[in-house]
Amino acid sequence: MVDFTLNAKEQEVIREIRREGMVLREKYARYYDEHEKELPPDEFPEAKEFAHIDKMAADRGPDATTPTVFYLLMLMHRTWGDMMRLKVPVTALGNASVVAAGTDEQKKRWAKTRLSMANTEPGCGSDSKAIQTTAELDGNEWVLNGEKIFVTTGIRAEGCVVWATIDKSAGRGGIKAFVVMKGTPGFELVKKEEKMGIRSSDTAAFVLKNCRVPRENLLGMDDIVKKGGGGFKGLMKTFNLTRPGVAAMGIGNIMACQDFVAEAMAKEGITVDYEAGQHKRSAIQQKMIDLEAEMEAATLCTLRAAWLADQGKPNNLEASVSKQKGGDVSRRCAQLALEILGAMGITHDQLVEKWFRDARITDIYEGTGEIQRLVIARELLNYTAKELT
Amino acid sequence: MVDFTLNAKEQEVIREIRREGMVLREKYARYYDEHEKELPPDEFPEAKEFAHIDKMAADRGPDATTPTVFYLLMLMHRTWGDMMRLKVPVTALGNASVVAAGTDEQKKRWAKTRLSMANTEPGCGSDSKAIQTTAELDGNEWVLNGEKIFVTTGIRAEGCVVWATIDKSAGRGGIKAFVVMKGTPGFELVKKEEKMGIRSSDTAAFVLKNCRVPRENLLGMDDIVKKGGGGFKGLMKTFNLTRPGVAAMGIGNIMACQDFVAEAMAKEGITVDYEAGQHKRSAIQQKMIDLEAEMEAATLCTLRAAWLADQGKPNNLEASVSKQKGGDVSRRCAQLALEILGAMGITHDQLVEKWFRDARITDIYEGTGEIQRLVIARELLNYTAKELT
Amino acid sequence: MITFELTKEQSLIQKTAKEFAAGEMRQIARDCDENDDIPPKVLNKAWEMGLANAAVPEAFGGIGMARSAMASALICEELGYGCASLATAIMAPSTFIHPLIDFGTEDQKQRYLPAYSGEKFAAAAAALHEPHFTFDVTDMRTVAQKSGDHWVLNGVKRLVPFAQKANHFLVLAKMGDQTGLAHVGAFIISKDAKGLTVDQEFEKTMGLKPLPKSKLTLTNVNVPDKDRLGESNSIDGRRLINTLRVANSAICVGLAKAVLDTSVPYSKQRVAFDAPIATRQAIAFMLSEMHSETEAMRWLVWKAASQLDQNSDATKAAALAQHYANKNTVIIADRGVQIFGGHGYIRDLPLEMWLRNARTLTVMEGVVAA
Amino acid sequence: MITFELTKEQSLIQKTAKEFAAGEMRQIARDCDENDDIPPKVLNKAWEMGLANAAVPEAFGGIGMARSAMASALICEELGYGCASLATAIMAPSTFIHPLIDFGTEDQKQRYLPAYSGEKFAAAAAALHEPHFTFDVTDMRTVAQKSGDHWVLNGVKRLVPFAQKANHFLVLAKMGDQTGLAHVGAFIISKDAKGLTVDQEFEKTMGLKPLPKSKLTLTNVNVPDKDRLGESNSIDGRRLINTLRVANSAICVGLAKAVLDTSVPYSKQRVAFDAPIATRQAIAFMLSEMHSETEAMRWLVWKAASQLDQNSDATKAAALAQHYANKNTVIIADRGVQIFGGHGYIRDLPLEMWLRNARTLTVMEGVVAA
Repeated sequence: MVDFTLNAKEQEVIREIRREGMVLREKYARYYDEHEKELPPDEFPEAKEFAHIDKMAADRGPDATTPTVFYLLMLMHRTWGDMMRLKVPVTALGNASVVAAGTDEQKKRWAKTRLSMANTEPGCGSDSKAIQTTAELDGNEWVLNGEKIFVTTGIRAEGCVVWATIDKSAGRGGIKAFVVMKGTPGFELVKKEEKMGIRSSDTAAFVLKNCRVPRENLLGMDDIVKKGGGGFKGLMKTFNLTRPGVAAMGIGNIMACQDFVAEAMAKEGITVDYEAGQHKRSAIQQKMIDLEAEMEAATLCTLRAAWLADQGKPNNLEASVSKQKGGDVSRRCAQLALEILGAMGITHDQLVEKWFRDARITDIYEGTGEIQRLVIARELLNYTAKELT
Repeated sequence: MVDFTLNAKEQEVIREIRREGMVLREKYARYYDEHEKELPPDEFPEAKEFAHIDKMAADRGPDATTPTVFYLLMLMHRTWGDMMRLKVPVTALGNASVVAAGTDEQKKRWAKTRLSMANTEPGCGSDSKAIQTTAELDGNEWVLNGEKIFVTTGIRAEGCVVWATIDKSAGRGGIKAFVVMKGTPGFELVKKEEKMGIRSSDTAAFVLKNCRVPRENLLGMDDIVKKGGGGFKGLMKTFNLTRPGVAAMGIGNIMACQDFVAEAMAKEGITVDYEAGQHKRSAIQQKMIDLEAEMEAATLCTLRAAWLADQGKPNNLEASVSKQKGGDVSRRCAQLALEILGAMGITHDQLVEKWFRDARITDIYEGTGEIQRLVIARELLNYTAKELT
Repeated sequence: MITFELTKEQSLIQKTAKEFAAGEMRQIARDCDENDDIPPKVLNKAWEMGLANAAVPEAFGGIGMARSAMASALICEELGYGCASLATAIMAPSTFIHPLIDFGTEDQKQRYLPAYSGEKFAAAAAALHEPHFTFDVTDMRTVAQKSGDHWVLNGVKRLVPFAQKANHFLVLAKMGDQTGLAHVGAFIISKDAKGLTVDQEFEKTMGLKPLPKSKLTLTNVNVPDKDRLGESNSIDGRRLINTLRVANSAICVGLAKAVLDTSVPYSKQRVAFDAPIATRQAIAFMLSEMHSETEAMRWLVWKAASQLDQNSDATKAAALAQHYANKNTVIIADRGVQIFGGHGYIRDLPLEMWLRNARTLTVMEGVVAA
Repeated sequence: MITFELTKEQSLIQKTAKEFAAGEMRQIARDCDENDDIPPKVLNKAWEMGLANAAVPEAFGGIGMARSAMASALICEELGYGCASLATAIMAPSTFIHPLIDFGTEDQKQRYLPAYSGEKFAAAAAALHEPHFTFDVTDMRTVAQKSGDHWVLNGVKRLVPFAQKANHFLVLAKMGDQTGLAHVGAFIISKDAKGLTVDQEFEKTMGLKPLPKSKLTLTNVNVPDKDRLGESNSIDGRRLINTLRVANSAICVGLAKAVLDTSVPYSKQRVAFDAPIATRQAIAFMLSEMHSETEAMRWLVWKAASQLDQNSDATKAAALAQHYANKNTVIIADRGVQIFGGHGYIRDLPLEMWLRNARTLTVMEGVVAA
């Protein structure tokens, strides 16, 4: 039976996550925004006090929400107050690539090594097949040359999964993934990227100059070259898993904006009247309703995508819907929050201006809103990527 | 010096046009909306009382607004209250084609004959080059075959300029215009189109079945076939002149909506406060400001396109901007008016619901909003139609 | 437990309504719109299937299906997909029946419900709207004043569905000078009550044309307290209005889905500038957003409906659902017209009708459907 | 006579400001933003050219250019095109100077204007904003109470430009309990007035970062009536605020145009999926709308400015211009970031800065520029 309530244990989990959020928000959100050259710890010391949350979440009783749905809900609340307050996972995006495209031996070898993923280049973003970084086999080593930007966790990771082409004429089929460890000669960190928001997230730019890695560092090993293809699909699979997650993080950020605005309104004695008609509502109350409805819409679309996954049903369409809505809402609702707050919203007195800056990434990374719309339209129209670009 | 005021004589012209509008609005607007099978007269009897307006408009003093700007301003106010209250001109769109593409002899011959224009077909709208109607020369006659829809003034016109291809393989170059008089065998009226709005406008659908017209009825005569091209460019020229005019008509319609809403608000004791901040304004007052700002934006863009024409400056870009804004505003502001009025706006007690239906055509005919955006983007990017479709 | 899973019974209801919409509604919708009329056959058939009145308890001659806002939402979406005008007509009696089931005293149910469990469509309706654009359900101008053991009602109601055929009206009124949804009063008034005038003219509207609507004038209408809904038990005005809002929003979802499902094949087939228009991003992105918003609207409706069924206060959820559904349905219907261009504007195809219906439905704020 | 024609003098002013923006502003904008600082050189150079103070009459040592809202609008657009942060800084003193020219008594002009006709940038500013989000200029919480021949001011002002350097402030306050723009009072207060505290911390903001801003606290500040702007002649509070609103909107136009002009060449050059992104309708339509809205914004600003220059009541025109400019500038700046994707989000390129500036400028409701 359709239901949108949580049981008592689940409510407790969310409450604890929010309590943790309040602590971390006050203590670190502004600090690491203003000190972007410092690398925040993998885990904030205070997080230990909340180590019980994962245990609580693991045992939610017989009437529990299905795992992916609940995971996404937790993720929303875990980004509340600061998109960056999440414990940085020991494994990163690059590890997901290893899992998706590596051999069993490779999976084992790099299981505990934090690997970032280097996909984007100065000249290619969403269009991964346009990768210009090359890899040539020279004896028992691959020689990599190229530039990589926007490498998430690129500073703290021990190594990096670098996507490169072994045959430009082969297009997508020629693109393969290579594990490159820090310290490999020719693998140079250019800089930590300076961004509008999510400043505590370490994003790196690299160059590869005749960077030599062992032949076995090609994900999927030589087999993948012989069989052709494989590598690029692995990359796509990585993206498939992340869209609703990215949406959830964006939504959590907006929830923080909404809570802040509601509190600010309450302080001025303003409550939103959901009963009365529009001519009795002030313009800012109407904006608040707009904000809340949009936020709720994105939330429900994201949970729906997760629910389908829990039912073992395909959710490629719904994953893109959730990411599209998550991106839209991150742009639009953060704007609405600042419109309501006026000049007092854009000062550093509060965090709303930071949340606005952080929010803006949601519609860009892991596939822009435009890419999501293409994916959705292709599914609706039953078009291939070639038929609808 | 930049100025947006009218001199006393000009203000008087506009006042008279509005006074006429009030009379015609009350008397005919609803009637011809509800009796679409009747053909309204070319001119309403009451219009005679206002025949002095044109004379007044011709003599506006030494500090007069330039002619095209003032003409468009008059057009806005002449559609106020009912987009269809305009005197139907003796000449119609087809005549404009004759002027644009005909020989001197042809211009003279059809100067006093009202000619509609048949361009659109069931399978082609904005993409005029995809015309399927064919014309073949057989002795001294052209034989036309095809279907035409959305022919404005198609019922009342004495004849019709029919666009047809004489050579499908030639694309645009093969498209020519033919004058087909009513009563020509094989030229059959299928029906008067039944539309959402502008119901008193007579829009016809025709079929041409082996319809034979004299060789001299080809606009531009045989020369145009020999030289190649020409015909299609004439068609495009026709459209070039009409975009700001169509925008002006749409804006006039929205002015009527705005005036109605302002009156309705005043009756309930509501005035819009332009001074105070948003938290003191009700949601509907905010909507009214939105409506008024949008309407003003479209008005100024339209007058600007006209002003450039009066300065002898190119205005292809600005003409499309005006039509795009006119179309946007016709959709958005009519919606806003109904949102403000709620359930009382959608009844036949008032005309707002009709204006909403009438308004909707503005973003469709004479080039949809999408076509205008393409034109604007091509100008900005310096792209050809082929580079940006 | 958060879940989007329908019960078996709900899936069955959904399927039944879907089949009815496909088989009985779409093909007559245009004629109904042009003629401002609905064939009694379709109303009777919907009635037979219990789409509007299945929740009348067996004790009063009904089918006795459990009252459920979710079930209503599923029915409303499917009927809205078939035709929003017909949907509002078919569901109109439920705006009388459902509040009676939800809040009526045993005596009231006994006296009024049996008339709505017969085999033929029986007209009844709630009377909500008033003739001023600042109409606000929390502060209506139709006022009920207590006078001894009865109430005296004065006011004007507009756009009352089936007013000329209805045997009973549920007149919503302000109780004295109490504002707010919680204090909305509802009065059962029969068509021949003294002081009640049913205007014999049909009110013409831009959309939902075939739904017959008329004006009611109440001049010192005396209503005994036993005909006040709930009698001495106060009713939950919030719940009553929220129920109407959610059902209205559910019809919106169906309407939006109809526009999308019609626009997709058309844009694949319609060629302009040498390619199907669906291959252009301008059109493809519109379709994509139309899909996302339709989905989002549905989940907002489901959330509000499930809260109603759980007896939670659904005021906020219903307001968000209605705000979002109203806004997006109009945008979607408007885009449908644009995608079809000139063909969207003429009355040969349903697009222009759907836009008129969308625009009308979304200002009727709960006057239709429950 | 409706005309969009600039006078020769206006065209010259426009050209001068454009050249200044191209030559002096764009290249230092990012450094200023990162360092929260502005090189005095650029302020002095703008000052020398009279961009903020050309309207100081010759009698008080100034250039004596006619006061004109149109001229200010042209300057503001061009400076906004160069860099909105620097534009607001350069124009900040005019929020003191222009009201003084417009409404000051001869005595007030004599006493205060000469200090602003020197060769070097002289800081002064209007103090408008207050530390609560429901701030409303028609009903401020900083209140001036009459007491004999002087006024007593109490309140807190936020985001006052150049507060730490300014010699004079024009403090806007509510006059007793009178609400409405017409009754806005303006008081000339020198930096060392008793009861005035200038917070020594710079207020950090998301955008317009390099513009130095601080808090003022007024505790029983006594202001003689001769330092009330206009003294016994009441000032036109509407005109004062409308002037600020129009100038703010003009900076928006320039900012929007900068985003567009930067996005066009980028989208022609940036290739994705084998073609320049400008050849995709999604991008091309964004550019097209960015252009249309920038144009529309400009004409709305011009209309309001011309009304001010004609001494008409420009309240409505200024409100519409500001509403439209604020809304669309943010949309345009946001789209600029989206077109550039990841490159829009990093601080190597100006897009993210322009979005921050747009978002900040548009909530400052006339605190900057005049």
